[in-house]
Amino acid sequence: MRRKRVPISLVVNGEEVFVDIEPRQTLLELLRDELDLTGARRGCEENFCGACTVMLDGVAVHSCSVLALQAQGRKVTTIEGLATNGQLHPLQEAFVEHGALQCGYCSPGIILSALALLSEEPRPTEEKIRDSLVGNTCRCTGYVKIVQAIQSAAVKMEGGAL
Amino acid sequence: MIEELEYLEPASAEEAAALLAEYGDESKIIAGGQTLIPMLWQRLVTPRYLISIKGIEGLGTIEKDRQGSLLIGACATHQSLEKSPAVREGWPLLAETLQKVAAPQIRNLGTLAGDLCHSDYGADPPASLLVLEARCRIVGPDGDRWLPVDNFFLELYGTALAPDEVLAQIEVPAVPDGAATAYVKYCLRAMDPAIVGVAVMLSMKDGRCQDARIALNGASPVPYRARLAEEALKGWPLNEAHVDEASRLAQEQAEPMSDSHASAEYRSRMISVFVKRALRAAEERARI
Amino acid sequence: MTELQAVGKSVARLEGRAKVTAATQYGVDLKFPGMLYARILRSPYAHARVGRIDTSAASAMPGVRAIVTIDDSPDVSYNAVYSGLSDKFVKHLVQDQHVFDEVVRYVGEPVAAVAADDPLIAERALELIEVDYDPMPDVLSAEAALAPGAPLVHAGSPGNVVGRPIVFQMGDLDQGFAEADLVLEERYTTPRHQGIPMEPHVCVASWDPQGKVTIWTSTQIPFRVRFVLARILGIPEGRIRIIMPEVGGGFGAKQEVSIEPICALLAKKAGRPVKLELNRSEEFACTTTRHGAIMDLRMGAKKDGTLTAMDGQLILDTGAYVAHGLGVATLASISFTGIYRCPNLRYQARVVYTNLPISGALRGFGQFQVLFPIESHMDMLAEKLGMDPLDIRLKNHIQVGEPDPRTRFIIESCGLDECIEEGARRIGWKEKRNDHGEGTVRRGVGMSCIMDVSGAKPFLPEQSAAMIKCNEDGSVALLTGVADTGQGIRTTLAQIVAEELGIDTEQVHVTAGDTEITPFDLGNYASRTTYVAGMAVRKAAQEVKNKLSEIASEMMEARLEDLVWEKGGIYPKGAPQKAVPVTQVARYAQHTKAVSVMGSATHTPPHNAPGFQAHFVDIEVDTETGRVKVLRVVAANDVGKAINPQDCEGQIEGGVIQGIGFAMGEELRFDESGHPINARFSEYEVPGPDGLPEIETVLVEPIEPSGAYGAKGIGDIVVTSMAPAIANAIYNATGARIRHLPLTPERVLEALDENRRAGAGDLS
Amino acid sequence: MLIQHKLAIQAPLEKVWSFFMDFKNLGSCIPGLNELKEIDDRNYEGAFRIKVGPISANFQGRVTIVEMDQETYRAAMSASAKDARAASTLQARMSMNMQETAPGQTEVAIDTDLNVLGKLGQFGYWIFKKKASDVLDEFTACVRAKIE
Repeated sequence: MRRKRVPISLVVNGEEVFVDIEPRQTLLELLRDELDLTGARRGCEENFCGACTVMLDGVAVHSCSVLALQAQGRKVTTIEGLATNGQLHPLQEAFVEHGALQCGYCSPGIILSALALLSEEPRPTEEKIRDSLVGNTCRCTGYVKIVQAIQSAAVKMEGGAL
Repeated sequence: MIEELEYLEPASAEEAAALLAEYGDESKIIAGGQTLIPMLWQRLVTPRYLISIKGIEGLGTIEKDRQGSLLIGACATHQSLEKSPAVREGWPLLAETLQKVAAPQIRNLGTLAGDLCHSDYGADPPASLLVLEARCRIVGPDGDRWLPVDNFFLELYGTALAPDEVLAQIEVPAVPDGAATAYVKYCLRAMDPAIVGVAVMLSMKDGRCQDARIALNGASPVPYRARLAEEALKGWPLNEAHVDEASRLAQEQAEPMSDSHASAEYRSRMISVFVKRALRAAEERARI
Repeated sequence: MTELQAVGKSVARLEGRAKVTAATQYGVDLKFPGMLYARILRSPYAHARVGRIDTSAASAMPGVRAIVTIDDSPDVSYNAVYSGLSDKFVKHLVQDQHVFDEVVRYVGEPVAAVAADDPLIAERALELIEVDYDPMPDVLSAEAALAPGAPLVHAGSPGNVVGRPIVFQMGDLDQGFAEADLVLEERYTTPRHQGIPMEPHVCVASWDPQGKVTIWTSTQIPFRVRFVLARILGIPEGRIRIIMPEVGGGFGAKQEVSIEPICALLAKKAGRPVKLELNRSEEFACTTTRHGAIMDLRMGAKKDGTLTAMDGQLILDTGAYVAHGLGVATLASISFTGIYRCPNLRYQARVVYTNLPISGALRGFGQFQVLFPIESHMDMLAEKLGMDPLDIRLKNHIQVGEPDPRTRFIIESCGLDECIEEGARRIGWKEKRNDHGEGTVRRGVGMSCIMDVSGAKPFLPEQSAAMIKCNEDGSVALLTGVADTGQGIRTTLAQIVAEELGIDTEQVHVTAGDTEITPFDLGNYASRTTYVAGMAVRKAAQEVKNKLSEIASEMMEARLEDLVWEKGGIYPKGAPQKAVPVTQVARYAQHTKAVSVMGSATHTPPHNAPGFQAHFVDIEVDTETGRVKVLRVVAANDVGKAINPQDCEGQIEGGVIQGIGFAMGEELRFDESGHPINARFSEYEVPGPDGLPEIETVLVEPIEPSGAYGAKGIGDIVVTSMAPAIANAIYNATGARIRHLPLTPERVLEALDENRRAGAGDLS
Repeated sequence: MLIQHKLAIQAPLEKVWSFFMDFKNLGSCIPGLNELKEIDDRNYEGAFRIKVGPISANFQGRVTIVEMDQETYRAAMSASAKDARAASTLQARMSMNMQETAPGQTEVAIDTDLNVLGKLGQFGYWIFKKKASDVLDEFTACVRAKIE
């Protein structure tokens, strides 16, 4: 038995996507269940933990708390859209090098929050970095290496990368 | 797990109100959705119709009118306000307050009007809007009405909005010349609601308090202006005795709730602590 | 030994790239053709007899494919953590769980489950299942459970106590207290914590026509899951295959059989793959928590600080079922007896049933409930004796060459002195100890020492096995049963293999956590994998190395004993110019000699080498709000040889922040009918990134003879220090002593009030 | 959850007792309660609406008087109600104790053990507790108005 679906279109990682969705579906479900982009993850279902963070028109959002229909016609960037032809984004590289990830479940969301921050503020202080991550919970790392990774990526990015 | 629903996109606030009138309990207004969608996930509310006002022309705007008041459309997000040069310059209290709302992800989509309509006692903006003596433009089937924010919050999670009314716009009058403001929030994690949030506006002259406005959220099921406390300060220097008296009066006015973040007793005690701190913070700024 | 080239290096995670690009597949990402989605119907009552269950309306719903209830539940009682316990302990084993039971014993206990075409249909179907409950009187705390005439959670357990109390005694207690110049007795309580891995519990079960079931599950213990499932499903282990996808954290929360049996039953009944994924409120409310505990502690000491007697009475709230209860009580006895020398002691633990969710494993297993008391007590003793808290610890802590009284194993490495001295220096102990600042905000420093096992010996038959296959390109495939839930054990083990074979870590391809492909391992817990699996892997690598050496000696016509391995090449002693790359030897073996070079080994450690730590905190207390801010942490850990220093730091930093959560905010609370009242991120105070201290980690690396390259465990110990260290620092800053966790502002303020009333301190 | 509530009423014990034992009186003072039907002298049926902000539920259920002791001025009742739409169930056990605190003054102690099952249960312990005490305050005011 099939429930009512409606067509929407949006740009995901630079590609225009046309897909039929249920009005009740969130952006998170659209990405995971319809487009198989599993980097956005369900963590809390209450707009808190940030495992589902993606970028919507250039700013970070919790995709569990956006209806797919609210993303109609807008630009979405997910973790899958960061590496360019096999070349990791400096943030991704820094997270690996600095050991800023352990179980890795929250990492995509945190990297996207960091990307949103750096696109606005290229050289943030540690305090600013931490403030920008309050919508992202990590249970493994204690955040120390996450902050270090973001700081070193900031330097790299200013050095011209991307 | 969100239940099946229909997503409606009216072209005007009036249309939205008409849809509310038509579908009643079965419908809910959605703007940023930052409070509503988590409730849909938990199936606490299961509206058959979601009425999105996001697409309505003009509801997203932030502008200054001729009287120098700030007009905030119902769909203006925390982030757009917090970053607006006009707001930062003319209503620093608002900018200061909105920076303390939850997380960037939520501020990027959440709306100020949404905060008011949900009327969560721990939400940050109400105290500051009370202090700024903002007014709400409410659109219903029989046209518009204006309501002071002071009369907007009625009970726990309950507002003065009729079932078929839409909050369309918030008007914030210009801040009196020379008035200093501060919003102090007490919570244990940035993501948490305020255990106590205190907004203060102070006008000082020759070391004496000419005018004081104090409002609180978190402290009571409904955000409130601490008018007795305000009166206790007017005409006096902000010495310890008067500040203590004011904070005591603000505390007495509250009917604190217990919740996971604080017991009623603790909350009550924090009211006086943070009213003092907010007054001192504003006083500092008044000096400059 | 020549200089190490892979071990001791901060090698980046092998799976790092896959994780930052989301190429990894977690359990939640699994999808199979025809897969169904399951949801569980849970008891709204803390204690009730389950009557008629009417599933007719739900079954009639389009899209519903299978419903399981007690009628489908095998009549098998089990213990969700049981696996190959040594005979000595099997007799204590309590098997009190069923997949579905006639009685529900906590709010959230499964009563039925539905598999449907999609999650929403399953969710709606749950609402159509009618269940008759006959509520029974409940007990919602250990005290209530122990009260005379209290209702019984399990008919067979009079007084709600599981089995017999766990007792360990040594020396003469009365004499010990008689010899003491100072005797101090206090009661402490520690709360129920949730582990909260970011990835929820999730599994997919799929049966094949031969009646063999494959289960992909987010677990820390694939082989134990297989063992318990075999018992529940009544089929041999060989017919069950457990596969770990990438796992998004465990911390102990995934250290027992949980949702797998229900998922397997649904999949069998539906004849299709079934995915069962918990939502976050289920994670908080219905998965295992740390055992809440009450401890009465009495200690005696001489004027010079020498401990003469220790008497500890521990009560552990195990919730509705025993699961890990006796294990925690048993391991806690090591925590109690291990770290400080004390000739006369008694440890008694009672594991108590309540109508609350099942208590289980959680990082800090068997430490948290006894070391918060002991480390608070040590500071109090020191003060009353006019000693520095560091000196009383330095004086009493166990030393190399001494036996651990409980395990009887001789300590062969201990870096605790260095941890204490280095930590004290870096935190500025001497200066800060007496400088508390002025006004309403007071400063203070505090510390605590912890000792913890590496592995579960002697209580479990510790073992781990490894297989290594040599590829013709000189790279190797490592097959290991270990469970990498994010701590990075795959990378650590690859470094050990790389070190042995003189190849790059990237040339070690690791397959882990698949009961069909990889050899046996007990699982990821008790800080055991680096210590136990590390050695198994090293032995297997040595076998590969020996076989390659033989082939090399033939290749280069050199005597076996003359061969030198260095930097990825092999050459006859004195002729480095003749060096042949290992890769070439491997190729020669496979293609010329037609020999597949493989190595395998099982390792069971000779004993159990404890790790040690001294953690220091510098805090500030707002005496108007009671809020404590931890400004700086210096965490000094004896980890033995740090195979991967960066990962060790990561374990410490992550553990310290979890420890701060466990100490200051986290507590799962229940209402008067046993419903959890803060079962969500927004209400349960998990630390966020804001307001956290600067953390300075210090790795102290004494070589542990029984560990690979001298390594010891580190996973559990790191969460335990913060609670006592912060409580001690609060006392140092304000003179207020708090014996109950968490150290919430409210609780701190109460303690400060008491002090003010008592006239102690001079706090404004 | 346990909700304990005391009302002091300026009226003699007997008067208060008889008021409380007449269910129509009592019902008329319970906010949100409507269409109360008497099944027999111990069982009543009714509909009960609660609303907290955006969340509202219409409960249909039954109240049963399990104890009514004129000697000790004790009464106890149990209530159970369902809301289909919100897939939730309310269950309450209520005990009432009356005593004369001074001539012409009566204290009524009402202990309610309220259990909210299903979706609404998730809404939050504290909010229900607050809502329940609000309801009891309204109830108190109403009773006073009618007796005193």
